[in-house]
Amino acid sequence: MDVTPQPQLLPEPRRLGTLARLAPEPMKVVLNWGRRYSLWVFNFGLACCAIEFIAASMARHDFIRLGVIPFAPGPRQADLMIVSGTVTDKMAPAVKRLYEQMPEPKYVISFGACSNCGGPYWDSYSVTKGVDQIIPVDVYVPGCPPRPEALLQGILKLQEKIARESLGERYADGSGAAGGNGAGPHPSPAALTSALVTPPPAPAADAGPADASAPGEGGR
Amino acid sequence: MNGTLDVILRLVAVLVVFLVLPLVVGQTEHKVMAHMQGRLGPMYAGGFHGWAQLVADGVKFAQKEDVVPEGADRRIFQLAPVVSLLPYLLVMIAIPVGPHGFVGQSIDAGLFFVLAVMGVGVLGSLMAGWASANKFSLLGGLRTAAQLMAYELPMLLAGASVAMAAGTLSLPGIVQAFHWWWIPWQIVGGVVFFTAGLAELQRPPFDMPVADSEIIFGAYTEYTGLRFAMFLLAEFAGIVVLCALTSVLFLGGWHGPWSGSLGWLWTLVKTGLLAFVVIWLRVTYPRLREDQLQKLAWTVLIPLALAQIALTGIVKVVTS
Amino acid sequence: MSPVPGHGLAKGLAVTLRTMTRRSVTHQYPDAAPHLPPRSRGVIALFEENCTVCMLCARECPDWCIYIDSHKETVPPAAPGGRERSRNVLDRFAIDFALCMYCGICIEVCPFDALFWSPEFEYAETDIRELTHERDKLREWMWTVPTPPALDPGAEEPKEIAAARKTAEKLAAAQETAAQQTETPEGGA
Amino acid sequence: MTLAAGHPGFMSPTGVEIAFVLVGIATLGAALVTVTTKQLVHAALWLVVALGGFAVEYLLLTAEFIAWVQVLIYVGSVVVLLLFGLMLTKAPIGRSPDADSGNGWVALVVAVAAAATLVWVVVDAFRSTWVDLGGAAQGSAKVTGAILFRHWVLPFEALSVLLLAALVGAIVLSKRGAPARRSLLSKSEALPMRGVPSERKARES
Repeated sequence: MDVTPQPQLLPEPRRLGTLARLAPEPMKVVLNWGRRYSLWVFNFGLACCAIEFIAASMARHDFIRLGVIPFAPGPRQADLMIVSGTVTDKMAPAVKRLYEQMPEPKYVISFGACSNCGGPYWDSYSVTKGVDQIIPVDVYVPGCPPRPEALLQGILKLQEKIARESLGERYADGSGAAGGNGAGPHPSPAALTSALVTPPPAPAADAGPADASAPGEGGR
Repeated sequence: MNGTLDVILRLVAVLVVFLVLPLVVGQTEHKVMAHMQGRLGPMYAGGFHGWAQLVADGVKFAQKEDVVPEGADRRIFQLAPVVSLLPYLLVMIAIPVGPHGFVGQSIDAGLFFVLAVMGVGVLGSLMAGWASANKFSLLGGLRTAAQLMAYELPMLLAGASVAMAAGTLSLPGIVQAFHWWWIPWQIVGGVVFFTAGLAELQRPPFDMPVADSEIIFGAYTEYTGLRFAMFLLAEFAGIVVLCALTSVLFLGGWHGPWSGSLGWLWTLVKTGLLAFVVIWLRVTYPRLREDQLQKLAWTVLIPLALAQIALTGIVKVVTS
Repeated sequence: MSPVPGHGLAKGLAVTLRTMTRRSVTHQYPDAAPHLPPRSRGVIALFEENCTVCMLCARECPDWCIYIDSHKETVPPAAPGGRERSRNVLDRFAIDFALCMYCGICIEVCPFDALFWSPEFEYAETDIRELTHERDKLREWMWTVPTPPALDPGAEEPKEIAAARKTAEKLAAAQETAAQQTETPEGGA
Repeated sequence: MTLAAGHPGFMSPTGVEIAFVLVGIATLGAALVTVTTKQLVHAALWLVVALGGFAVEYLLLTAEFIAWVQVLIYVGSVVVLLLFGLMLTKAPIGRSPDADSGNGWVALVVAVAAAATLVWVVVDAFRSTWVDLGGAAQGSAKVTGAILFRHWVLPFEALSVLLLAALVGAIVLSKRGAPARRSLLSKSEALPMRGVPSERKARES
């Protein structure tokens, strides 16, 4: 099964709340502040990293301090999806579906090596090589598994990003032009699967930045 | 015109209380629950100990995409949050805060008004559950209905006991007739009333209709953004109303030292203490199973409420 | 079974109330730095000067997340008439921390102590490409590597330190004797 | 109810009377939609509107107690029970084609006849009786209680006995049902328990 997204864009409902559409510029600061400190989190725990996620939600680290509230019972009420663990090709459709059920504006944190790019299972036949192959990821937290503090730092990073962003830019166009990293609502697979390793200059004549454009290839 | 102005002022005051107190309860719940679990709770939103967490939540909910499922019954789906929120606003009008007419609007059959309108609020959950076109919502709606039917009766009976004791149905009248020895006399009724009210609000440990480990979020599963926030606000407004009612009916409302000048403060303090108990119970107890829930209502609360009515009648006949 | 009905319920309430009056156990991470154990596996630092491009780390890495490029350079003979030496020069050393599974095998196998564990963990990124830390960044992490734990009291001295100390002592002794020799004639004069 | 000395007449309606008529029309409309709509749950919700309209009418007639009891019992309990039943039967969203039983005309005739009878009886009974809306409330809890327990105490007691009988009947029914089911259960449980060893024996031998 090929879970790599096709380049075509899904028709995404852009009906945001009234406040987000009609707000003047100074209001945007307030709006961003609201989204920044109210991230109802939806834990997509798939493997051992989920334990660290749970540790981060418990009394010792308590990410409710940062406004990350783990009370969202389902995707409809969630703002932030934390994919923690190995995404398999069999699970990938479920991940994508639940992501699509979340209302905009929504954010994704990829937590741990497996969901970043496959991790130790990067050459397994059944593992998705990173959750960013199916949904756009806002923050990648490295680690195997990362410390709970690393998750907190990832959340801080996301909050900084939210404070800087503008919803108009985020949804201006679905082509992935928004943001500096190409992780718009629907980045093209080519942008996601760009080569990390620039080949040595001697043998290769055409060292393009995005030469691994063949769909289905991890590229890493 | 003075009368009109007076009415408008009272209504505005009730509206402000309606918008502020639930948020205070919500923030208190965040902090109290956190500390009862050895945590800190929100710390960053708004700077000082995360006081603005719920404000941030509100700002965020206002920006969220408004999803209506394709198979849903559109109009009823959109109407349901309003139906579940408005009754609590109406109820707040009738709750007396202090002596000398310190009440939104004094209603002759106030007790019945309050209980009737609170019962209407649950209709919102039923509408939401049915209209969402989601099996979990439907199950949540069913459980809500079953729970409402089981707990409405003990609540009514306990309220009737107080009305018998006071000889009036008007809420200010009941507080007026209050004496300190009513507390031991009506304690059983008070406990039944409070417990049944908790169940009607679907607060833990009676939150079977929204049990997230079984049926996602019951009737509210498909709700996003502002409509979901309305349901949340309704829940917290329900806590305020229930606690205020319990303190008015069973704890003597504004009665206390210096009740002439500080009566409203006494009502607020009693309401706040009861709200703390609501949160405390939520933190402490696990969820009751559906059959345990029904069993508690029919085999414990209703007999207790009936016994309380009998006791009230006997004492009333003996003393008068 | 307790004799008083509702005893368990009251006990539960007491537990939560008691917890509320106690100090919470939460660590305030972004405000206060966490106390990390000295050997915690946060990030891998590269001590570039020690690297000889032997490629052992890249070959042993189970994830293949280490990228090394190098080329050979010919070094002119140290003394005239000597043989030319060839030497490996490191062009690129990168670790993909998105892929790394933090097993530490590369650090174990490095024969020249060029790789170290650093407890730093704050390098989440918004772009996955930035998680591939290049040579300079890996060198930067070197400054966060904690000093190795002290040896047990009475333990044998590490060999290299013993050798260095011996050399230093010999040198010092030589200097002292030299100083004495220069001093004696002066004193005699 | 007081006998009005002079007929107030229909020609100069007061504000309350106008409101009464308007709410009445709205209630009638809601009731009509309730019986004609093809969407089951919508019918139940329109019923809520109609019952709420009745409560408002009671309020306008100063019968406050009755109004709130109406809301409490009908909206709070009966409609909830109705909705519960509808949800149990998996009421579909959208139109149910089988919601129309085809007896519409008969029902209409019966309804009109019943309404005509009631209107005629009520009009005939209270021909010259007028509710004095300006004076003391005549439907307050106190007045209602006094009338109920003084003038109508016999019907009240009879109703209580009826309800008690219903209650006892329900308990008896559930009591009789329980042992029967238990015996059935025990039989069905006992059979395989007894059956299994013998089968095993048969297989072994």
